[in-house]
Amino acid sequence: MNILVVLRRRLMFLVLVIFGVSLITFTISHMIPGDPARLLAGDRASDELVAQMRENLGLDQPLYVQYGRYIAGLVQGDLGTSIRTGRPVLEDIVAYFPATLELVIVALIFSILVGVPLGVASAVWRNGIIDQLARTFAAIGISTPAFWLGLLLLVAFYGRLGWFPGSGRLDAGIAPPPTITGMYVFDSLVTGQFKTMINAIWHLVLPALCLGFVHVGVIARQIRSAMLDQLSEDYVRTARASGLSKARVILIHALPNAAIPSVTVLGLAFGDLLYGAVLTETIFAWPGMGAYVVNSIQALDFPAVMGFTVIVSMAYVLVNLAVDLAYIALDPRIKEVG
Amino acid sequence: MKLQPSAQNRPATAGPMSTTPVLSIRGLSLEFPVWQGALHALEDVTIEINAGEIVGIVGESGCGKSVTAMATMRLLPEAAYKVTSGALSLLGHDMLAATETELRHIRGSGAAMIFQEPLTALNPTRRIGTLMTEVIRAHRKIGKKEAQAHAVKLLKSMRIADAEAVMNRYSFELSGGMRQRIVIALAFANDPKIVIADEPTTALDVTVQRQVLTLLQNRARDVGAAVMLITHDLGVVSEYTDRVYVMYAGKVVETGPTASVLTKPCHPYTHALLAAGPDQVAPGEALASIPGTLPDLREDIPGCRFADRCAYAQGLCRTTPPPMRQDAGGQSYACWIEEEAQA
Amino acid sequence: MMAAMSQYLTVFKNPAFGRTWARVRQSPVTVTGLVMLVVVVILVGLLPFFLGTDPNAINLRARLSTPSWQHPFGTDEVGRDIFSRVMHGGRISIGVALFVVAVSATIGTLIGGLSGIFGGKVDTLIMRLMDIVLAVPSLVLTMALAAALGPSLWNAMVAITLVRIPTYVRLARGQTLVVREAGYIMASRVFGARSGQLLGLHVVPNIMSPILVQATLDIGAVILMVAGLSFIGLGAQPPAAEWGAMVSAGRGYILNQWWYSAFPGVAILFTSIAFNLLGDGIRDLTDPRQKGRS
Amino acid sequence: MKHLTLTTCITAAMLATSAYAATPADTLVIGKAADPQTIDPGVTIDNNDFTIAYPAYQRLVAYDVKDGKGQTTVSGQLAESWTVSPDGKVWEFKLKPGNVFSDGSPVDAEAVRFSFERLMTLAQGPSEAFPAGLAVEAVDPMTVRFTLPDPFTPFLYTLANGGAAIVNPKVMEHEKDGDLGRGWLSANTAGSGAYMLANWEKGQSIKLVPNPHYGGEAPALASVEVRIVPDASARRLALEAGDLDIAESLPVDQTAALEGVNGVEVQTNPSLLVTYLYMNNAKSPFDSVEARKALIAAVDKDAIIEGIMMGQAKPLNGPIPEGMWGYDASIPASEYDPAAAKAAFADLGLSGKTVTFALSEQDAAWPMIALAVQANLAAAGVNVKLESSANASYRDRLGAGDFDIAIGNWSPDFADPYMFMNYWFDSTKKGLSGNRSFYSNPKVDELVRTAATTTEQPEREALYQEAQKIVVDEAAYNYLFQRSSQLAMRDNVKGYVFNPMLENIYDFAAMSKTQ
Amino acid sequence: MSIAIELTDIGVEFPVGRDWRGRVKSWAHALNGVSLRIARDRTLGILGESGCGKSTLAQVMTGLLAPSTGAIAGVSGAERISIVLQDPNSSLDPRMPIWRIVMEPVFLKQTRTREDLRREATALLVKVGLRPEHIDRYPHEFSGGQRQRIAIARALSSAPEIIILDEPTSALDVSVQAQILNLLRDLQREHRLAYVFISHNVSVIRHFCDEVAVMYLGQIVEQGPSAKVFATPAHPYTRLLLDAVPKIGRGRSTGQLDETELPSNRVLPAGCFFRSRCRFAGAGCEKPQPLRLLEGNHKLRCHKDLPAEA
Repeated sequence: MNILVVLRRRLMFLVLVIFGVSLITFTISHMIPGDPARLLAGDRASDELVAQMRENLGLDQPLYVQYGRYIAGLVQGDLGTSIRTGRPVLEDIVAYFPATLELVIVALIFSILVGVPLGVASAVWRNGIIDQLARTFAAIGISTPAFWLGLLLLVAFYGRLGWFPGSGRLDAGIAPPPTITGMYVFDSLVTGQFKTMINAIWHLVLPALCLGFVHVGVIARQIRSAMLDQLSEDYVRTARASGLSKARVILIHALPNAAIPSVTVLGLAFGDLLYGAVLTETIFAWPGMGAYVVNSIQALDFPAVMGFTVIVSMAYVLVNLAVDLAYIALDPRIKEVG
Repeated sequence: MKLQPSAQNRPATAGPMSTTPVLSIRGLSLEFPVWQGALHALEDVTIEINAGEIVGIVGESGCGKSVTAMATMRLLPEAAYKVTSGALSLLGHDMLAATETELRHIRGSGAAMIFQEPLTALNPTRRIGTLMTEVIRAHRKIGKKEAQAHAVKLLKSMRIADAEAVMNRYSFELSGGMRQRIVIALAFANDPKIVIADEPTTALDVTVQRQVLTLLQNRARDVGAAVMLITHDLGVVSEYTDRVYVMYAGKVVETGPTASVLTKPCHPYTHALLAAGPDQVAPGEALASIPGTLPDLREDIPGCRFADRCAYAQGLCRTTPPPMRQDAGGQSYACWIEEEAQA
Repeated sequence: MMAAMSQYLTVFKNPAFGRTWARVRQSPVTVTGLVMLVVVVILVGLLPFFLGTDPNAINLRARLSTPSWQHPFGTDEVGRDIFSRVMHGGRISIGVALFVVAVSATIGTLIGGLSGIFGGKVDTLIMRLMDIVLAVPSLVLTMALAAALGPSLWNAMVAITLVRIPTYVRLARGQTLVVREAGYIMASRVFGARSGQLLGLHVVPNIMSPILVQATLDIGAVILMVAGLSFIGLGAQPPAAEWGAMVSAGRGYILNQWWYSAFPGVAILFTSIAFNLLGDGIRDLTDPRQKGRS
Repeated sequence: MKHLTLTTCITAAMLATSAYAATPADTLVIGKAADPQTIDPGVTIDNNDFTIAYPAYQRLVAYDVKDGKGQTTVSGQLAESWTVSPDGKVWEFKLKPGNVFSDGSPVDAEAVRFSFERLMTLAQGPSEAFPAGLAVEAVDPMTVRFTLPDPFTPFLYTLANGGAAIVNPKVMEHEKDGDLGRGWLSANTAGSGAYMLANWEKGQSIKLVPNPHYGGEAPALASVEVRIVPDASARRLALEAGDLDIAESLPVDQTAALEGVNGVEVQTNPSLLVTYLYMNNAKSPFDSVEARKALIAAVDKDAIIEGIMMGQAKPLNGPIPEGMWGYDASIPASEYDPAAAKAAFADLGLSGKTVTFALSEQDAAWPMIALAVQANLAAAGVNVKLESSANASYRDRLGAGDFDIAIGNWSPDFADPYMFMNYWFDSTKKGLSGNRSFYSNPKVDELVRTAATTTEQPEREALYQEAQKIVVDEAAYNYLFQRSSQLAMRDNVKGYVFNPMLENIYDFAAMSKTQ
Repeated sequence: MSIAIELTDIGVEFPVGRDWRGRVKSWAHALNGVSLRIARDRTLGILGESGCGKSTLAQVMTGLLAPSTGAIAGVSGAERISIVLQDPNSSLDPRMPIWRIVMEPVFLKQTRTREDLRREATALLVKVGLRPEHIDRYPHEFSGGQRQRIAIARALSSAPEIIILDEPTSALDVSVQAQILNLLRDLQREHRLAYVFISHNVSVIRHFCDEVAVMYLGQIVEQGPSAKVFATPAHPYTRLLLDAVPKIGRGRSTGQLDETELPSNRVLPAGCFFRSRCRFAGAGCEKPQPLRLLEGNHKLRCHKDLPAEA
């Protein structure tokens, strides 16, 4: 299986996913009782006005026509116009998505930095105190409602201690860096605005901690299991019998091999993090997709919901593509095995 | 047939040796704690291997031969076992008391080990060259280039034709025989005095097995290393070892020069094992199988561990463990029954 | 679920039970999970029968009162006794989670198992479909589904169940592909077993362990998902006491009336941790690597 | 792990110096619960959007301020004077000279004409306040004439609301696909107000700066920043920490907790926001006056006000709240009488019956009120089944009359009893439009319609009061309470004026901060 | 002598690897024209090293794999063919009690009462040397040899004509192997079974089989009565194989090395498949070799007559 095969399969799959996802979302969102035109026109609007708006929005057309139009637009990169904000959905998503992406990436990095050592320690000293504590910690992490933890963090580190900012991506006086990716830390680093970067990182601490906490457990569990697999492999025994130090065997031999199967878990974790971001964003006033999509659903803003779904699904598929490619890059065996 | 519990029995290893043995296991008893008890994996095992010797350890599954090998290198998981008595000295080091640093020093340089499965014995995501230089440099203070040159030399000594190319390959890209040759090369990387080979060819085809064993034997002779060859195949023992230890249920039951043990077995178990081979009877005739199964090693077995399956077992066999006795040909065996009784 | 459970419990029937129990006892994580679960069952399953307090009795003049002897967990924004609501609410939260996990695991296992056995085009079709469903952000899918079906606990359960299925399909299929290589499957094929027979006789019983572990681990997650839906008004309907809805409702009071969301939050945390520790422990105990020793 | 936490703490401590940086003296920072959606005054009907849109534009008339209090009466803003024809159909306004848009172009009659034509062509929510068929013409550069198809007395008041903003005709330069500049204006301002939009980080913050061409006195604040902080607890924390000067939309429990917090002040004012129960008049059992009256008697309104609203509301006895002209103080308070209610329900054969109560969680108080009503009715022998749904779906139910009891909030768009009487009781407005109890009485129809076209205010007041007596007698709705509006701010914020018509809307030009 | 099953010119190939457009890049040629007939009461040994196609052959005979070319005649399907697999750990479902395992071939096909099945299972277990009380136990409670007995009981339960024995003793110790071989021998006599005994173990095949087929790269290179083939091996590969087996009594190894490696089955060699490893290779070997008949039903895929070995 070489890279071209993977690329071809994934790209075909991407098309399939976009079609499938848009169809599912379209069908379900149009099953929701409620009239977006009515919502937009306001409580007191007359029926004539509502009917007129429905016509303006194309909502009076049969569903298959609406869907056809949507797909036709999609092919040309047009995700439609948000009913709620009146702006092109793509524009809204471009405005909101980088913030979410930045948060998710930092949270992922945080959970890897904590989760991997935890998982390794847990596997190496299996059933020992460290293992028990790590597993308990993982269970607590997975069981903690994100918004609950978020509020606790907010009250403690912002409200009482004042160590970290409680909301937003930058302090009031600091201007965002020029938009390259829309991710402030990256953009300010590239443009050399280090003060902005530090401020942005500082704003990321609490939300990323909150969001990443759950995944520390998920990743620690995965790494523990993968490490146990590797540590029971014969090559580990060979390495030990060759007089290599325990640390070397664990870190240089077993860990990279354990990381390979764990990469797929990161792909799935990415999806979960996007989900988890919604509540976290609300609490830390993080201007990402979370609040946007929840509001869109409640406002029955179909184009916005579908645009979000299509984009997130694409991101999901692309991340998993990246994961597959990473897999190929990391594991020399893949190239050979049919 | 009569029993001969006599005082003139001497310990098997009593004879003075010309050199100090590279490996000396004396009266080693080892157990694995299990629920409400212990699995007595080794009982009073005494094995000695001298410089340059190829010694076979033979027995069926569960006899303790692999545990012995692993214990020799202190590779059993530390928390999982307990040595209840005995001594284990490898190249003059007390392995039971060795520190992690000492062990690291001994393993891979003075003593090396070869395992059964060549496919899984090498880290699949690292190149052969990386694996070899890593082990070389773990024991010698030399540069990367030098280590690589040494690795190529080692591979060539294992008759690997395009050694330079193989250095850049991954283990899964090579055939089973090739892999096992690399494993052997790796074992000889730092001029060991002893190589412990645990069923090195069980997973290989017979044609490949012959190559691998021959290479192992030749290489050991060239560098003057002793080999502890663990196997269940009496044919392998016959063709490749100088001396042999036959193990059964965690005990050494018979030992001596290979030729005499295999042609003139003294212990009923060795005898039965030889007789069970399909070559031993005419095609189509019933084979001489050993009735019964291995005793449960969790239980205390007061007498001879083979007594329940032994055609000659007597009262004493079931109550008192037989001591090692030596016969004239340098063959020792642990049995209460006189050898002529079995002839 | 019951059939699956009893299958699983054969562990306890066979003579190795003693040793298994011994191993369980040596694993503090598992024992802790088990003890916590027993506590949950007693508090949630039995206590409400003795309590006698009406979890829905409101008292607007005693709203948001601090914990006291009369109200050990304080009262909520309409003066209901939080202690009694937490105890009653557990039955909804845990019941819903058990239902969702049981149904989605059963359906997912059957689909994944068949997909794994058939292989080929059927497998590809099913897996692509599942991949698509997995690619839809689960939040949007559950929210949209629950909204489309109409607000009720039942519909929320249906929505979450549907969203959970692909996870089990994937897991079951992966396990089936492993089991499929086993000699007994090959033998069974030689003896003429049809796919359905393979599934029922060999595949399902043999892939049950990891699936039950996953299901146990999932219960906490599902409690949280139900909570999320209840929060946006798509789950349990008032005045039903449901933990997630209670935490969510108490969210606005966290700075001053910490007890409101804290106690149901702790209940979720406690229950979810119990299931997680238990699942994690079972997984570790059923792990073949534990037994193997060369 | 331990090590990591430690590093994080040290880093944090190093950075912490700026954590308590209070907002600059010339910048007002407002914490908002949700990002505005569109700030096009011709499109939005949401006060949350008008926080930005209102101060960026001017209107022909503006609400009066008397003794630091906002009034429901109006006087000219862009208009210097106006006349109305005797038949009430033709309104002519003379513009004040010297008002300029933010790009420097003058505000003239043409701009007014353009703005109203755009509003009516867009036909979005805000156009609903104005009579369909409204004709506008620029008589001369400083005179504009409106011609109404029918007399509509509240017209003057509608000119003060957000939709009546005068928009710079230059927005047409940004028109795309015939959208009348709607796309551009959704995220930009083009008005003659004191402030204009400088920057909008979606979902995060919005910055307003003074309009350099503003015709009035130069404002004190160099900038206004609106930060989006969705979580109420987080907003409150930020206010306490000094990161916000004003925290909007805090629930009563949060504002109560802010009492006595150093540097924070909570302003409480009576608002025109009312909360009331719809009883479905078109459907059994509440098609009977007796049943409706029994329900009213069964509900303990005072307990709800005290318990749920924490006293931040006062009982509402009739449809017009106090503070709106037309309010009738003589309407008696409804009496809480569970025994009578129980007896009445028993007489009607409703004991043990179940009625549905539809609601959403749009307003955090609604579920609590619903629970209270449920408990009250249970005491009176009637079971209530609560049916909570997403707000959009809930509104569908309201429109379809698919409920026995439902709950709602109402606040006027313009300062005229029309907003209550005509919307709530005119039988042509049944459903979502306003008459959500599906009340129908030809006599009341006639009274409120006459009131809407009569030009003399005393006469109108009399008509509305007569109608009020009837609908109260027929128990069309269960009026619960009229809320107090609460706004939490730092105590150094000066010049804030509350106007019941303009919740969440600020006259930034009149505001300042002391150090 | 009644023919139980006859294979004619069986070929099997698998796709290996696909290019970026999803087209098959190459094929693995597992079987390349194998013809066999197996008679009742007789044991045919299939001898070969890993990769020679002997397991594929077993799959073809049991109907698990449809051959790409060739024909199968005689008994077919699950009714008359049974199988015993190599690894007794994996071939018994760990979640089933023994009586269910043993009777699986029966209850898959027929509806029988539980009592009926249990009674029959008991009888079969006793026949293979286990005790009646074992029927309610689970596989992990048995030793390797006992498990293989259970697998044999299962193979017998459908009253087959042919049992495919796919390396039935290679996972067992010598002493246990002897027990199992003896049992199989007894059962064959009692039930007039035809055995196909697949193994890489020369001495087991020599001991157990009436007839032997030596396989190399998916072909039979030599076939004939076992006594004959082992006494006078005619094919160079057979000789190589027999020489490679370490034997007691042959004495210490001289340290002489053979360079030998099995070629890949992706690209089949032209001419004689064994040519590249054959020390007798020479003229005529570049042509494909047919299976020719020597005296006494002894067949050989080599055009040379090798000198008798010392």
